[in-house]
Amino acid sequence: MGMGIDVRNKMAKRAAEEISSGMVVNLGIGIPSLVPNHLPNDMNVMFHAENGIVGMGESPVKGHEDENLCNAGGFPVTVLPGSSYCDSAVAFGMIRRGRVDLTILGSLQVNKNGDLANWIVPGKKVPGMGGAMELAQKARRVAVLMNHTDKNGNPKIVDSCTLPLTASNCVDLVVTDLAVFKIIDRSLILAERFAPYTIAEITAKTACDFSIAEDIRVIDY
Amino acid sequence: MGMGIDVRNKMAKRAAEEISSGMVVNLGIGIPSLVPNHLPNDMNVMFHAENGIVGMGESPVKGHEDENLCNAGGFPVTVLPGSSYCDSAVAFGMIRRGRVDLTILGSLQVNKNGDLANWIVPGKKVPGMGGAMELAQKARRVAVLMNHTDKNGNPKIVDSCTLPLTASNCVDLVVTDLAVFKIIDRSLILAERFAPYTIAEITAKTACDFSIAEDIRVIDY
Amino acid sequence: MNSKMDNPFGKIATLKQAMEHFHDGMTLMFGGFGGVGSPPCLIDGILEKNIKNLVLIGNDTGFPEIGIGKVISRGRAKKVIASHIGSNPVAGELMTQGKLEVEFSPQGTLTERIRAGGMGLGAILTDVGVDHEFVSKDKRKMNLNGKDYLVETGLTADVSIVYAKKADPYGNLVFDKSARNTNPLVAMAGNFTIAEAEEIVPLGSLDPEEIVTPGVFVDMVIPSEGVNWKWAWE
Amino acid sequence: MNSKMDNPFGKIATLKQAMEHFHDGMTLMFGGFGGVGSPPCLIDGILEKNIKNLVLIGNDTGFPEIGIGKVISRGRAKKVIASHIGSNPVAGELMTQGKLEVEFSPQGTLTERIRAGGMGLGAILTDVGVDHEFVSKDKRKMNLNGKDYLVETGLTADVSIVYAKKADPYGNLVFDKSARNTNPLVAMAGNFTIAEAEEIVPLGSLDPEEIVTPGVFVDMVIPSEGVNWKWAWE
Repeated sequence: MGMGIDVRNKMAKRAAEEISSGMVVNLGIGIPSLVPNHLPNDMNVMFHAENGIVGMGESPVKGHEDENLCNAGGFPVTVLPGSSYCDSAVAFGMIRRGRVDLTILGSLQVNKNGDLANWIVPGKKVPGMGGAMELAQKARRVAVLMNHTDKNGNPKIVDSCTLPLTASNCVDLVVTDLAVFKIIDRSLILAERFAPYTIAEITAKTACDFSIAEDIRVIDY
Repeated sequence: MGMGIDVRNKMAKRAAEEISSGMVVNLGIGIPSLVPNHLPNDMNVMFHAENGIVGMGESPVKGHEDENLCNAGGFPVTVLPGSSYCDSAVAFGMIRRGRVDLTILGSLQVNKNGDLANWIVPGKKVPGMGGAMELAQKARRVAVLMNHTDKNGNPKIVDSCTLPLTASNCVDLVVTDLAVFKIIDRSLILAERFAPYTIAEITAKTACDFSIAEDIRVIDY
Repeated sequence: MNSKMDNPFGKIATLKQAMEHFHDGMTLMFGGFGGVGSPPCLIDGILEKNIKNLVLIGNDTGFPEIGIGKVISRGRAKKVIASHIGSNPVAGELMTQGKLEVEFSPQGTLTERIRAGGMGLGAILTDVGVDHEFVSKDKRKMNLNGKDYLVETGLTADVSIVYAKKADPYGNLVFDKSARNTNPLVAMAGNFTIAEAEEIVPLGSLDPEEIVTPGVFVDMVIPSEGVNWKWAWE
Repeated sequence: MNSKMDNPFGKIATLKQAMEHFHDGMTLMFGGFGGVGSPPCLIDGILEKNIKNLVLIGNDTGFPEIGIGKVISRGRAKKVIASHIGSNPVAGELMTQGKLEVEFSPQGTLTERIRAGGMGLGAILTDVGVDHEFVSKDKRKMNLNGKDYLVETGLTADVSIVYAKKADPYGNLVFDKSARNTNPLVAMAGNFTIAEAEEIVPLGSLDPEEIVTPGVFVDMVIPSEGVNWKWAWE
């Protein structure tokens, strides 16, 4: 387990590698919210929230929350120098216009073409898509952070999503607890594996074909 | 000529009677710009400009103009307490949404149904409609301030406009140097006449039928 | 309301006066995002006056006891147009029981539909969800330059309610940080718009540059007593 | 540019660097209304670099020696999309001579088309001009609930140029009074947006509440030397 950071933070750390200075980034709830912890301090990244914030900083210290300063998930946040508030229509205009460089989302399933299924939780009634479709369809790059298998051990990377799609052909990168896949021209490529998982183990837990990068990287942090 | 105010100001004074407290009013260039001079000081009227101002006040003193504070016609203005700036899209949203209570415009021709022709000047190439169509079609009330006849003595209130229309069935009131007509349910009604002009004189200079209000008012200011 | 405040436009009013504009079966649009920026006193006014059969339009259904959720979880709405109801399980139950009709719109599309209504536009064309079975169902499509778009119609309401940080007597509004969210859009879309403001300030004390919602769109301003619910994160 | 100003996003640049983004035949959108709020240094840069065959999009064609009018009256544009050219007789002459194609759009429709492009929408539906022969010519109509609307398509541009009062290093902008006009809309519609600012201020010195154009939409900021033309009213 390398330096001993937990699995969720390993995944977040890998996702953080997708971020470079100057980017506008939208983070989903859950594991993606850990990503900022793994960025260098001198990196100038603008975190975007659909409700209408650009330039979010870290979570406020407990007791110093501002009820009128929350992210799209409803959790209190802070803002950094250079931040701005806007209405929600403009916040989504940024997404549709291609001004959001990267979104890092959780998902229920991803298929080998890059279809994303993350809006209907099995067994629950339709809770609504919120802003998931805009982000999936319109962010310049879509990275998915999710466990490789569900609670019952079923693969979440599949040949064809069985759950209702959020958007098709939108996912560029999938980071799981086992591996990192790239999806290029609708083809799934195993690009990296987390130590100590073997290609065989990853293959066994993935429900579709994929190609394997020649220079496959082994991540051991 | 009553109190001796000039004809343009008589027309403007009559148009000012259409304004009541709390209204949002858009004024065209020319004679309409004289209207505010004829309002009581205690009246709370918000003057709107299409470029993005609500709450304009009087013209600045010469030498105190601000090049970045101009009305839609490009002339320096001032603002009053309660004013706001917005982008031009929002300024037109106010018009389309029916939040502009009254517009007072100049015109080339008006016909008896309330069609307005004020965007193409005879003999000139199409200069473009600017914001005239939104104002004509969407302001809650449209009042026209124009001379009764053109420079050649031809009537400007006509049976059918010979000039290209700005919008049809939009004019509610026409104030000329001779008279005031109301257009109700697409019918032209002579409602008021400026002293000393007689109904016969007005009729002779009007190129369409109209009805005459029983209680026709004589304006002698 | 400060009793000394001038009221030259007659827009400053009491909650009781505001409630005269609410009636059963009306279409009501509300500002807020997960309850943040929703007007607490007006929401309580709806409950106290027992307004029913509402058609609600807004970003989401809040939480069961937060924001508009208080109205929904008491069964006062017959229909909701929103982007999600996930944070309000009662809304989900009512939907399942057939007691609440829900029309889902992608969040960015919904905000543009509200803005379109507020700006006097008939619809907007967007490609978000155009190939999505659920989103595109029963919607008209239009092809522009070889690309398909959904025709997403503008939304207006009998009454819009918003929550502002400050209002002046003309109804000019500024908002507080992310509590701005859908409020400026909702304010424009109401046929009659009521702003609940944390503070009502004299005319002229707001900088014309900082005003987010021009008072042109606001018909009534009432003073707020502040949020009276406990946030989910608390 | 203050040489001491930090430039953490690399957006602060010189006029010369900005001009690298201009080329013959490009589509250029400009902020301003009758020249008020148009960026003087960028406009002079276009003249100095002798950029030709421009497709220009903006509210109007200014005056012959004011705003974008300087570019048009020197014959540098092949086409203009605007709401009027009335204040620039040279534009009218060029149009009459067949040297300038002009596409007229009602002003409010034009601003919404620009905003739609900037917000990533395909079009808006409006009833303004729907029964008007000239405005509706060659445009598609759509009937919604028994009412006809024109389909007015969104507009974007290779480059947008705007004029701001203040910019910070991220490109967050505030404008000056009525010089705001179309600038916030134009800023969103550029594939590459350049803001000319009267003042460039350090990151964090603009209140996040007062920012009108978020820097997300702005790719480059250059310092302005101010308006160098004489206004028509002067």
